[in-house]
This record gives sequence, C-alpha cells and structure tokens, in this order.
Amino acid sequence: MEFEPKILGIACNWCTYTGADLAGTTRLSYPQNLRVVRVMCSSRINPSFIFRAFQLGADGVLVGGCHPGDCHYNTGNLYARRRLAVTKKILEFAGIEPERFRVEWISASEGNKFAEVVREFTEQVRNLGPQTKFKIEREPMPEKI
Amino acid sequence: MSINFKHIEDKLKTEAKKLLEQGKVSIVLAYGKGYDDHHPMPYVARNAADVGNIVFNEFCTANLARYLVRYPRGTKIAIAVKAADSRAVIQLIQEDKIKRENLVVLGIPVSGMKNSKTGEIIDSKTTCGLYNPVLYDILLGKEVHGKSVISPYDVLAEYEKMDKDARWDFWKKELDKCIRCYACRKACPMCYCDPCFIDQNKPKWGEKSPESHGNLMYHLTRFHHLAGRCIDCGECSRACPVNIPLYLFHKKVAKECEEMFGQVAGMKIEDKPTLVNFRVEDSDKILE
Amino acid sequence: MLKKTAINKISELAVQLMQKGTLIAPVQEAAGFNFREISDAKQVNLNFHNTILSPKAAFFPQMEDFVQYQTGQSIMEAVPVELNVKPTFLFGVRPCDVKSFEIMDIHFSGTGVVDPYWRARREATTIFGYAFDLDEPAQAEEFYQTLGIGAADPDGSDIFMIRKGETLLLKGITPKGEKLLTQLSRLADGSANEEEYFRNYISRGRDFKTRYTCVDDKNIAKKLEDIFDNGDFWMKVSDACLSCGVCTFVCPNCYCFDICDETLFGKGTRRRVWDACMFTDFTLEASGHNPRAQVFQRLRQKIKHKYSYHVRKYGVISCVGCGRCTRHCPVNIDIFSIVEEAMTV
Amino acid sequence: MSRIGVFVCHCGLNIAKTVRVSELAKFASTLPDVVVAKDYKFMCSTPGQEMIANDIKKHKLDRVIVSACSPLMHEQTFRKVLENAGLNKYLVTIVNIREQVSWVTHDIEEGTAKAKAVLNGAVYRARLLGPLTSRVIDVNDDVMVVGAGIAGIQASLELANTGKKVYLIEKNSTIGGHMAQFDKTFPTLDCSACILTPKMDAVMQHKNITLMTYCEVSEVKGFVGNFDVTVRQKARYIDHSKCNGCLACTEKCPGKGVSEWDEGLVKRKAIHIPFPQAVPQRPIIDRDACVFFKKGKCRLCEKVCEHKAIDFEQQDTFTTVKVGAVIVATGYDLMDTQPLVQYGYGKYPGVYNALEVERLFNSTGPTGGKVTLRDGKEPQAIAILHCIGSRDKNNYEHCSRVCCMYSLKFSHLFKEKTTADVYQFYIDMRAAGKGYEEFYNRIIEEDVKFIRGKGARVAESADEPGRLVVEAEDTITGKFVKLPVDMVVLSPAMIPRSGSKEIARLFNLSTDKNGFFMERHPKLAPLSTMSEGIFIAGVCQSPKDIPDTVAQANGAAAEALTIVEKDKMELEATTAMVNPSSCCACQNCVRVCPYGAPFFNEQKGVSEINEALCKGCGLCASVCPASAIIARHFTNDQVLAEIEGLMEF
Repeated sequence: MEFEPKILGIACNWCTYTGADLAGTTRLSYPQNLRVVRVMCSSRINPSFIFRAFQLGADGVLVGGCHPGDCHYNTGNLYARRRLAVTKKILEFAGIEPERFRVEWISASEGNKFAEVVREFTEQVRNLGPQTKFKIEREPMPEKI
Repeated sequence: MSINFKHIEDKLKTEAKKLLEQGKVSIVLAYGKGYDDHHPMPYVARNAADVGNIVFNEFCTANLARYLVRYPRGTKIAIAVKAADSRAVIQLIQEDKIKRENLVVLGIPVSGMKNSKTGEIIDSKTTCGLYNPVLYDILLGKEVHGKSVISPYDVLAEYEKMDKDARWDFWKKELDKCIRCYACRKACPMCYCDPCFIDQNKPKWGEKSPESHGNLMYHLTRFHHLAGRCIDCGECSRACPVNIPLYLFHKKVAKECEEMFGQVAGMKIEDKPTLVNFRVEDSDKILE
Repeated sequence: MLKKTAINKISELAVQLMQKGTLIAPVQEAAGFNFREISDAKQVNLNFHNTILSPKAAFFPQMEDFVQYQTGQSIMEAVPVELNVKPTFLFGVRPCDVKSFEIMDIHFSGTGVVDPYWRARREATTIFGYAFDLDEPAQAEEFYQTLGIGAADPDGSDIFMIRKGETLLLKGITPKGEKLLTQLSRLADGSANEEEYFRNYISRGRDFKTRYTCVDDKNIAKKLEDIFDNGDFWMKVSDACLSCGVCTFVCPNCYCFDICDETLFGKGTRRRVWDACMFTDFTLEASGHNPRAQVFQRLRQKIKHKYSYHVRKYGVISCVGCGRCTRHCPVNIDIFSIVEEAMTV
Repeated sequence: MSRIGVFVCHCGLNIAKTVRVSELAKFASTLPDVVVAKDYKFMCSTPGQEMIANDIKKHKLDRVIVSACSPLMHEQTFRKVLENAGLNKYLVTIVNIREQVSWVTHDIEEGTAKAKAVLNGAVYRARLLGPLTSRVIDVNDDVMVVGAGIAGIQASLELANTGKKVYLIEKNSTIGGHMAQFDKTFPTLDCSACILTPKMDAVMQHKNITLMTYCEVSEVKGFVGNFDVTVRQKARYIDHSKCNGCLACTEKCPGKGVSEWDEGLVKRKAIHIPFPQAVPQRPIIDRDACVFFKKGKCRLCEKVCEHKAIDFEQQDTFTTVKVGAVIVATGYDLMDTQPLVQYGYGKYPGVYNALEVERLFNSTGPTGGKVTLRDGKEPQAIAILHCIGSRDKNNYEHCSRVCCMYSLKFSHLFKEKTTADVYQFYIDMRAAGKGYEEFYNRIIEEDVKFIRGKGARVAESADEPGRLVVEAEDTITGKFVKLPVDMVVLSPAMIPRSGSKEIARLFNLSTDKNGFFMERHPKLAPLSTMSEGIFIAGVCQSPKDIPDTVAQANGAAAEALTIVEKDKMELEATTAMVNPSSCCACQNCVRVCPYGAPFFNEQKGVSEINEALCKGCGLCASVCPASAIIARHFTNDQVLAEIEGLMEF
C-alpha cells in the first residue's frame, strides 16, 4: 500500500481557514491527508506545537496565515513569520527535512491556492516518506488493556 | 597577549570597595575563593569588608549576569563582566529585566580563560570569542587588541555540511544523554523563567522523564526561546554534567537569526529582542 | 579465598558475568565514566577514578515504570508493570559508593515501608567493590575519610577488588560473593603474597587521607539545627547556587523522586523519576504556595537534610563524601566547605 | 471526566455523499468520554436543534460536538442551542466535515477516514474546554468623529441630532474638507457651497457638537465603549476665546504664505482664514509665513487686534476626550503627479490638476471664477486626461470612481465659461450612478470631444511655442493622436489623506495596499473595522462620490449609535489572561500586543492583561516563554490535545 502521510494544518481563522472553506464551497478536491487545527491567528502558533506535532506522528506540518500586512490583528503574522522561520531552522539543524514544514499565506479568497498548496505539499511529503525521527513510538500496551 | 589577572583582581577589589563604601551599590557580583584556586566561585560582596574575599583568575568563567534577576527590581548592583557576560547584561536591559541606571558594570577585558572542570582554554569554539566587554562603566585592565582568529560560527561548518540523517543521529545521541538536571537553563543568564515551560503541568509540553522525546521537546523549545537572545557565553555547555554540546545548537540559531534579521543578541541596549519584533520588509524568503 | 585476573583480561571476566546475568560496570563516555549495563564486554573499563553519576541507578533507576493505564473509558483500567529482575553484577563500585547503598537501604527497606523495586534489585545484585588507588592522592572534592569511610573499605561489597599493578585481585567478602567467585572459571587463584598485599591494602586505606580531618558528626547535626534561622549565613553560602539539580542527580544518597504520568493517545504510564530538592517546583503546593521559594531555603534544606535531620532520625549522615556534587557543580560550590563554615558560625 | 455528546449532520447529501455518517457516529461512540453519538439529516434544523437540547438533558451532557459544516457557518446557531439548554455556550465544538472534508473529496473511504480523524481531534479538545463568561462593561455615550469633511460633518450632525455628544476633530483650521473647494457638484450642477455651508454652520451652532479645529489625534487608549483619545490642539497663536473674528489683523499682515485652499495657485496672508465662509471664522497664524516668526519683528497684527487675542507664545495643548465610539472620516488627497514626468505637471504652466481647476471655476477662487491660464490668457483648447496614476498597475490599480464624472462637469463648465474646444482623453467612461449616464449624454450634446485613449504624454509644442501637445492612441480609430492645446487638466488618482498611516496606527486599523482603511467585511460590514467601536466613512475607505459618502456617514453614525445607545455591552470571552504565578516578567506580551492589552504591573512584578482591550489573537500566549498566558478557548493544552487527537488515526 502506498504511504499516506499524516499532515497537520494549523490555519488562522480569518484567512486560511476561511480560504479552506472556500475551497470546499467551490468543490475543489484535494488529498485528504490534511487535518486542520483552527487558531485565531497564525501568531497563536507556539513553535512547540510544531515540534510536538512531529513527535505525535505528523509527517508534515502546514501553517497558513493571512498575507503579511493583511493580518486581522494587524501585525500578528509578521511576528509569526519570524518565529516560524526560526522554528524551521531549528527543525533543519536537528535533522528534520525542512520540506516537511511549510508556511503559506492564503487569504480568505484564495480557495484555489489552498487546494493547490495542499496538493503540492501532500505530494512533497509523500515523496519524503514517513517521518520517523521525532515520532514517538507508541509502546505496546499490556494485553489486559 | 598575556592578561595580568592579579592586576584585574586588585582593580576589581578597589572599585568594589569604593562603590560599596560610597553606597553607590548595595551588592557587588564578583568572584570569590572556591575550595581551591582552580575552582573559584561566584561571590557577592555586600560590604567593604567582604571585598577582601574577591578573587579573579583564569578560572573565573561563570557568567554573573545570571544572578542579576535574583535581586528585587531596583537593587543597585555592581557586576563584574567579561565580554559575553556584558552582552547578557545588555540583553537583560533590552528585556527590561534590569535597568541600566541600577547597574555599575565593571568590564573585564580578558582572553585565555580556562574551564575549571577540564582546564581547557575557552575560545570562540564554545563561546562568542570576544575579548572586550561590549558595555561597561569602568574597565578593569586594558582592552585586548586583536580578534579571535576564528569566528564564533566556524565550529558549525562541520555540522552544517553533515547529511541531515547524520545530524539527527548526532543530536539524538547527544540529547539522549540528558538527565534533566536543568543545569543548562539554570546557568543561562537568559533563562529566567521560573517555572520553566517544561515544568508546567497544564499544558504539559513534553514528557518530564529523561527520555528521548521529552528531552527533545525540552531542548528544541529552549533553543527557540533563546533564539535571538543567546549571547553565546557557553555556560549551558560548561554546566552540563554529561557534556551535551548545547552551544552548537545555540550558535546555529544565533547565526540564522543574525542572517535573517540582521541583529546580534546583546550588542545594543536600544535593540528590541528579535523574536518579539518584526520589520514589514522581512522577506518571506526566510520561510523557505 | 583470593582470586585474580590481569587487568587486560577483564573483558573475559565480563563475558562470564554477562552469561550469568546483567552486568553493570564503568564505561568511558565523552563526558567521563559512568556505570552502564554492558552489552559489549570490551566496554568494561577500570581505569577510572570515579564515575560522574553514582551507581545508585542500579537499584533506583532514574525512571521506574509502575503501572500502565488507559484514560477516557468509564472505568480507568490499569495494570502494574512487571518487575523483571535478572541476577545482576554491579562491578567496580568505590568503597564510599558501596557505603551509600547501606544508607539508602534505610529509606527503601529499613523503615518498615519496603520499596519492592529497590529490594528486588538489591537482592538480585552482587556488588564488586573496588578500592581507590592509594598511590594516587585523593581528589580535592573527596572527603569520605572524614565520614569514616576508608579508601579500601570492603564493607558492604560481596566481592572486593584491589588493583595491584596490572593485576586485579578479587576476594569474596560475603558468602554470596565467595560462591560466585568459585563459579568464575576465568579467574586464577591469588598467591599468599597477594593475600598479604590485599590485607595490607585495606588497612592502608583506613589511613588514606582525604581533604578534611575527621569531625564529630553529632556536633554537625546539632550546630546546623542551631543556625537554622541564621538567614545571613544561609543567604551568603547560597549566593552562588544556581538551584539546578546536578548535585542531587549525581549524589549516591539523594533519593527524592516525583511521580509522573506520561500519556499519549490515551494510553499512559505512571512512573517514578528522580526529583531534586533544589528545583523550585519541588515543594510547590497546589495552592501556589511554595514553602521553599528561595534558593537559600532549598540549599539549607539539602545540607540540613543530609547532615542534620538524617542524623537525628537515623543516626547517620546521608553523605559518603564521594565529592561528586562538588566536582560537578557548575559554580564550584563545595558542600562540605559550607558545613565547615557552619561550624564556625 | 466529561460527558460528551456527538451529533453528526448529514446536511442532506452534502456530507452524507462522501462521508458514511452513521459509521462516523458509531465510531464517535467508542471515543473517550463520549456518552451519546447520533447522526441526523439536518442538525441545524429545528428538530435537529431540539434533539441536541433533549440529549443534553437526558444524558446530562457537559460538552457537545457538532460534526457538520464550517464553524464560520453555524457555530453561533449551536452556541444558542447550548445556552438555551442551560450549558455554557463555549462548550460546543464544531467539526468541519463539510467544507473541509465531504466537499473536497469524491472518495467515501477517504472522506470517512478523515472525518474520523478530525472528530477525534475535537473530542480530545472538547474534554479540556471550560465554560467562559462574557464580560459586561459600561459604555461612554459620546462619539468622536475624526475629519470634518462632508462625511464627518454629516455623521456629526446625525449623531448630535439624536442627542449624543459629538467631538468633531479637524486637522485644518476650518471644517468643510474638499467639498468646500468645489464650485459645482455633478450631475446636478448645484452649487457646492450652497449645500455645504448651511451644514458647516449647523455644526458650529449645534449644542451637542464640540468642534475642535486645527487639532490632531495624538494618542488613543482604551477600547470599545471606553476610548480615551488625546487630541493635540496645534498652536494657532491666536486666543480664540478672545478673538471675535473681525479679521482686522488679516488686512494689515505683511506675511505671505501659499493658499492651501486655492491649491497653491495664489498667496494668502500669514494670519488668515482659509476662505470667506470658513468655520470657525477665526484666523490662525501660519508660522512659516509670519514675518515675526521668521525675522523676530513685525507684530502688526498684535497692534491692530483690539481684543488682545494674538499670542505669539502659544503652545500646542493636549486634551483627553472620553468617548464610546469613533468614526474616522479622514478623506483623501490627490496623488502627486509631479513624479509622472510624462505629463509635465509642475513643469509646464498649462498643466493643472483637478482640484486646481475646481478653484479656477469658483467665484471665491484665485481668478474670481474666470477660467484663465497662469499667464492670464483664456485657453483656446483644453484637454482633460482621465486616470492619471489610477487604473495604472505602475501606480495605483484602483479606479478613483469620480474622475469621469467630474471631468464631464469640467467640460460643461469650460464650455460655459470659455469658448475653448474641450477634449476628454479617457480609457472607459464610467457613469454608474443616479443621473450619471444622463449627465454623460447631456455633455456629449455639448460639443465636447471624446477621445478613447489614455493620455500618454504632454509635451511642449514644437510648432507653436507656449502651447502644449497631448499625445495618445485613439483606441477606436487605432490612430496616434497629437493634439495641440493650451491647457491640460489631469485627473489624478485619489489616495488616502496624508497622515492616514498614523491614523491607522493610532486606531489600529488595517489598510489595503493603497492605504485605504479596511472595512471589517467588504459586503456585510463596510463601515465597521477590525477595531471594535471604530467606524469609517467616506473616501478614507475607498474613492466615492458625495452621495455615497453622505450615505456612509449616516450609516457610520447609526453604527456608532448602536454602541453608545447602550449603557452596557458584552465583550467576547475568548481573551487572554496571565497566570501570575508562572509569569517570568519578560514582558514579551507587552511588547508584541497590537492592542496594548497586556501591561506590566511593577508592584506585583508580573504582566497583566486588560481583557477589555484583548481581541483574542493569542499572540501573547505564543510568545510567553513560561506558558503563563492562557489564551482562553485556544489554550496551549487545548491546542496540543487537538493536535494529539488529529494525529491518532
């Protein structure tokens, strides 16, 4: 069976999440590997969410926010950009393929872009294969449970 | 380039005495005698009589900036700083943990310090490699001329060119050694959170037991928290009882921050810490 | 009965022990020596002064899983983690560390409450004590002699080992040790000369000087109690303390632990992990109150626990003078210097 | 241990077509803490809502998960259901299995699997949710209007007439704005001054309006219902409490400044009122033009002023005004066309911009209403160039909307006042407004020549020195046109008023790429902004004509009224708070918050958050190294749990 990556999406409420809804409303199909967490702003994303997501078995993490300058909270995504850039460098130096982590600015009207990004990113992560470095291997539980 | 440690010690004593006698400061953070000459300790002089206990030699490596946040806000403090230590002071001022006007900074230009545990010379391999303090009110001794031959980031080349799988193997092996004694964060002048995020139960950011994944979570997040703030004094690595080369990761993050944001931690009082700052013209390229 | 082997043949002895059970012995690592479970006999290395971490982990590992459970169901189900202890050989333990096991026994099985994990491991383990090299001066951090422990004390070991040049002499001290020695075919018999050397070595060890002269431990306990409220003193001695956990984690006698639940996807493990009284949250109460919020309170607690409360309660100092805490303290705090200073207050 | 009810919606076939809904409900019932799981055709229908309400009671549910369409669609609906059933409304979790699952796949296997994964995430998160309480605050019932052009005037009057107290802030020394500069207004050609000045006067007279001219907003604190706005009164060097407006001073003044009012076409006195009908009728001294300020002596005005109103020592003063809502109506500027060197503005005296031409037509203008060139001659041929800098990807992409119509108005007025030939160079003629197409048709009849083609260049005529040549491609004939004229009128792009960036910063408004203020929603909330309690009206939002501006002003007034009409108001509960025992006093939160909600309490040595200011973005929580900040409803443990749930299957 072909490897089906698990991809975590973290999307801001006002742009990317709405854009993802638009992709649905316009019936654009894209791979079902993405599971989205909705946060109010991309700046809400704590870098540790991303480290943790990889530990919990994510093969890729996609963060979506408003375009710089269009943030619902004015400047949130400008902070996010810096913080997530550092997160990416840390992942890379720790030995995680940087291609597994992606930040995209997708506005509420860019349903098309959302679908396109998900397709492309899913393919990219699929080609990288399973992410095993950070992943916590679940210990087998005793029979009784 | 020889440093006259005795001379520095004498000047340190003289200045400390003056400051305490004139009531300009209530404490002087300096170094004192340890259980032998090779193991001096951080020392707090509270009155002129204490000053006699101050020592300074090549083993006085501890970054005293770590202690600044221990005293109530507004305490007048004199602190002896070497190059990297002064950057920590600047960074703490930037972060408003201490106020410039409450400090008398006694700068010590120095090179060739030695690790009291191993006797190894400390250079830009494990620290920022500066000789002269960036910030001081009184300079004890003469500025050291010249520059370290190697840049503080040279040591990274070997790891940067490693294959990513090899790099992961390297870090996994290193971080697996961690026993979670938290000496790194306690020795770090910039790690002043108490409780630290990893001590939190709600949320629980990572496993508390010293296993690979909890260790990874603790260290990676700590690297992120110190991004743009680490002043490369190397204290975390020297404090580590199991020799994890934490300085490598910190240097790497510092290097990337410098390249992306054009700002070096702890160099200018008026800077804003890079990760709680932004420029509209930051490029999206940094995310690639 | 004295046995012997060449130092360079230790791996052969190791192989034999590994066939009988688990071997824990010093191995050289980047940071220095540590006791590790041996997977490759060649790792065993006796060219060490002492290890970074104490050998207490052999009986009291940093992590000990108790139960596994699943959350979220109407009844939380849990099953205990079975303790699977094989015969274990703890090889190359310095006399002061051997002594520490005895002190730790008080807590884990001597007070009426028995810790089954500690006891099971303790009973399954044969201890190979290993005398310090008397020709090499004691390190500045060490003060075991101060606490009445000789550099070549065989007490508490099942088998005691002394190095004579390139030869390792082994002697059974307990019946368990004696019996084991007879089963180790790789060992040669020691000569009468060597028997003599062995006996002399032990008595020489009693006079082997560490940094401090002997003190009266009863007085320490009393004195420390008297100066509990001397804030200036405790503040001063803790000025340098970073409040990290290095000293307690390397200490052979620190036994404090925390209980952690590590849950993932609803399935979890309840485990015991080492804790340190130097951590801020060690005494943090659920209400938010922390009776030892300040560094000096925690350092005072640590010192008084070892040298005062423990003496009052169990009649023995909870310290064997191995010097690890001093050696590994990031800021060179020396615990016994503080005790000495306290005596002059 | 919580008791969760899971309700899976079919949404007809919208969901059920690509997600096996009953299987999903069955799967849900196996998840931790789930005590009931059901599927139903339309969960948002009345029976669907009743089913949830009944199950809340029957199964003593304390969490509800609705697996249906996007939360942006029906979250509020289901929050109501919970509220009516006696549960805190924040205990509902919506799982988006329509927009983000069923509608984006054709494969029922894939759809069902993903729906399970996301539902599991919701269960993990729901278990950690807690009830939240909305906060109720007192509301100040005054309103501030910033900018006293026609939008600001209209909004102020409407509000004042309802009995609300209004503070009207104007940067210039008179109110009226650009509209006061116009001579006629399209398409009715009624006199601008005739319709505006009565309103300006009404503002002056209104007992509920506090007019603050020559003032700028310097600081905004507070939040909806309770703004503290600090206003800087710029020094006028005249004590208006003493001045009776006799204007004797202006007669004697030797200082000469450039008349902003007349778009720099003429000079005016240093001590001046901008134009005869200015409101208030009180002069100010232009410091840069005043002989005394420049040379240290003169003080002629002081000598003639019988009321001793001149005060050369006057300083800027600051007052803080408390209001419940703010309307921003800061208007526009014309783009500076000088950098567009191809049009020769500023180089050739015959090139004018639209506002200059407005003044030429006006009887109070520099020429007394006569259309003459700078050298006093009457033009024989006039070209009006549309879309200068606007509809232009190299400058401003937007259409300035009013230029077509005012250009037609200009044509008419040129025809009325001169004998010149009038040419219109246009890209498209946009006449979408009441009576606009009719106006266009009327102008066509008036012998105005229309050339469809954007003016490409204005150059000096080689044949007739002193005349200009307009070059363009006539896109109808496809021919290149070179037209000799005497006067060129540029219709430059309308851009936000200078200083709007600062206004955006002060009031926390977002701006679009051209700097116009962003509305909360382009269609459904065109007058509100992302900053609660701040409304926008007029051209500061985007170019528009007077009728639209007035309509917006009325709308904004009504919006502001909905806030200040109430004594109390409810604030969103999803704000952030600081757990003081974890706060490490790094003050990162204080540094990053776009709204200034966190502040540092020196006494306690910890940060605190003014929740009334908090918008709930969560930025502070993510920059808090000690995890001391709790972003309610998006707490670290809730998000982490959701991630864990999403990654399990």
